[in-house]
Amino acid sequence: MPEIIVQAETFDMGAMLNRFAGRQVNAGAVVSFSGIVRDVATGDLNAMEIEHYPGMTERALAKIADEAMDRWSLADAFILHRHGRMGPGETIMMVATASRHRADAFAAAEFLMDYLKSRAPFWKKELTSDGAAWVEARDEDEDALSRWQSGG
Amino acid sequence: MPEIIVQAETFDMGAMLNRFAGRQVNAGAVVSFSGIVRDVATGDLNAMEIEHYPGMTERALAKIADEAMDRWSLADAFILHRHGRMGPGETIMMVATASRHRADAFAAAEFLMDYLKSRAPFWKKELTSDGAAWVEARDEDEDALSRWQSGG
Amino acid sequence: MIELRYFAWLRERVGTGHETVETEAATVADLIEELKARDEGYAFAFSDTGAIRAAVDQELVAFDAPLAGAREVAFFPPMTGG
Amino acid sequence: MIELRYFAWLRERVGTGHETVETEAATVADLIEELKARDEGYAFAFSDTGAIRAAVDQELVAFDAPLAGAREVAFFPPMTGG
Repeated sequence: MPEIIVQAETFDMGAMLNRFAGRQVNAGAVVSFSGIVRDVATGDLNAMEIEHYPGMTERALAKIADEAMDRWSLADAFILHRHGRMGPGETIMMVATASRHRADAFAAAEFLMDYLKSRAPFWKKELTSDGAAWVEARDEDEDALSRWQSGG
Repeated sequence: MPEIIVQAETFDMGAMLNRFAGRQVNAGAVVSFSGIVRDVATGDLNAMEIEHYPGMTERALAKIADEAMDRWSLADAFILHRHGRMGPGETIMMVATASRHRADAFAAAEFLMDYLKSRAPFWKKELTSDGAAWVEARDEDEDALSRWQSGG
Repeated sequence: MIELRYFAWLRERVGTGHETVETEAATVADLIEELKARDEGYAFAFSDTGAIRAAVDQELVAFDAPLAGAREVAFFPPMTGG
Repeated sequence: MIELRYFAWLRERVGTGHETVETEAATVADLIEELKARDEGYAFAFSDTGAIRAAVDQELVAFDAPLAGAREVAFFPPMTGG
């Protein structure tokens, strides 16, 4: 049963990785992805604000995680995503997967990220000294989904 | 400059992940892989012993990490591998990669694992109630390398 | 009675995050046309439907999705999480 | 004088982890033949060369690699780290 957490609070990615790995009994391979607020090209990011759709967010993430559990031989999966305001260097989100086989753990983690990027209802806004701007969806994020659609 | 650690001592994968992510200034994507001693099919693994080739081990790991830095747009890479005796549930090794782009961080981490499995001088021995047995290399681990050889 | 929800720049352009409407619209596309006909603010907000996604009862849908039985319809730009 | 090193089951079969040899062998393959000719223990250890890998001065090499100038040659089974 995948664990899904949606929260405004900061979290400790290392503590979360230990917590996730620590509950695996027989899965030797654990993969994690962490997303960190990085500065924008102009170098003056003050903060990032993430809006989400309470209710749908949790449903969408659970659906994505269930789909990963069905597609690969996974022992467990974990998704944590923050919303609200966060500063440069703060951790935005994290996914983790556990499997007996490293290829499954890697593929499932990448699948979770690709789907989460374009199918979970989060919207990022960057606050710089020039003002606030919504982050635009990138074509390559939509393209990333296509490879999972012709057999994982 | 990738960091390579070869040690007999246990380590805390979460603390290592935080340490690695914490030193990234401008890479928003961090991927980690951790390998944990899992029980064998017969369910009676007492311990695992890992022999290595001091000197060559560090050279081989540094070479693999440098290759990953060349192939992908990576900000940083990290490999830690233990040797000696360890019990079920203990962490054997870990790799981590950081990039501005998640696809690069994922691909490089998987590349590090595939190369490390078959090209770094470590040998595993499983100690069960039936005695000790060297783990045999798996054809699929050798096969995993081939995909990196026709363009990353 | 359908609850409408708006997110991100669509929310900012519409000027509210949610409202309740009476509608006879059969599909999401029909509902969008109804909203655009309301005033210039809505017409502007929904002017580029290629940049808008819709969810019915918290499931992503295509614009030809029927509204029969729907309680909540949401409109928003392409998602940018992760 | 070349330092030989053996690892894992090859070390166990040979009975030692390292030894120093005088050799005129031109290649790794020649050196293996020399070792196999020594006694039944070595012949057994090196009987399945498909299951053996070699490194010269800590770099993996093919069996036709020359030994000119080599200080250290290592033999071992396929690696199983990670």
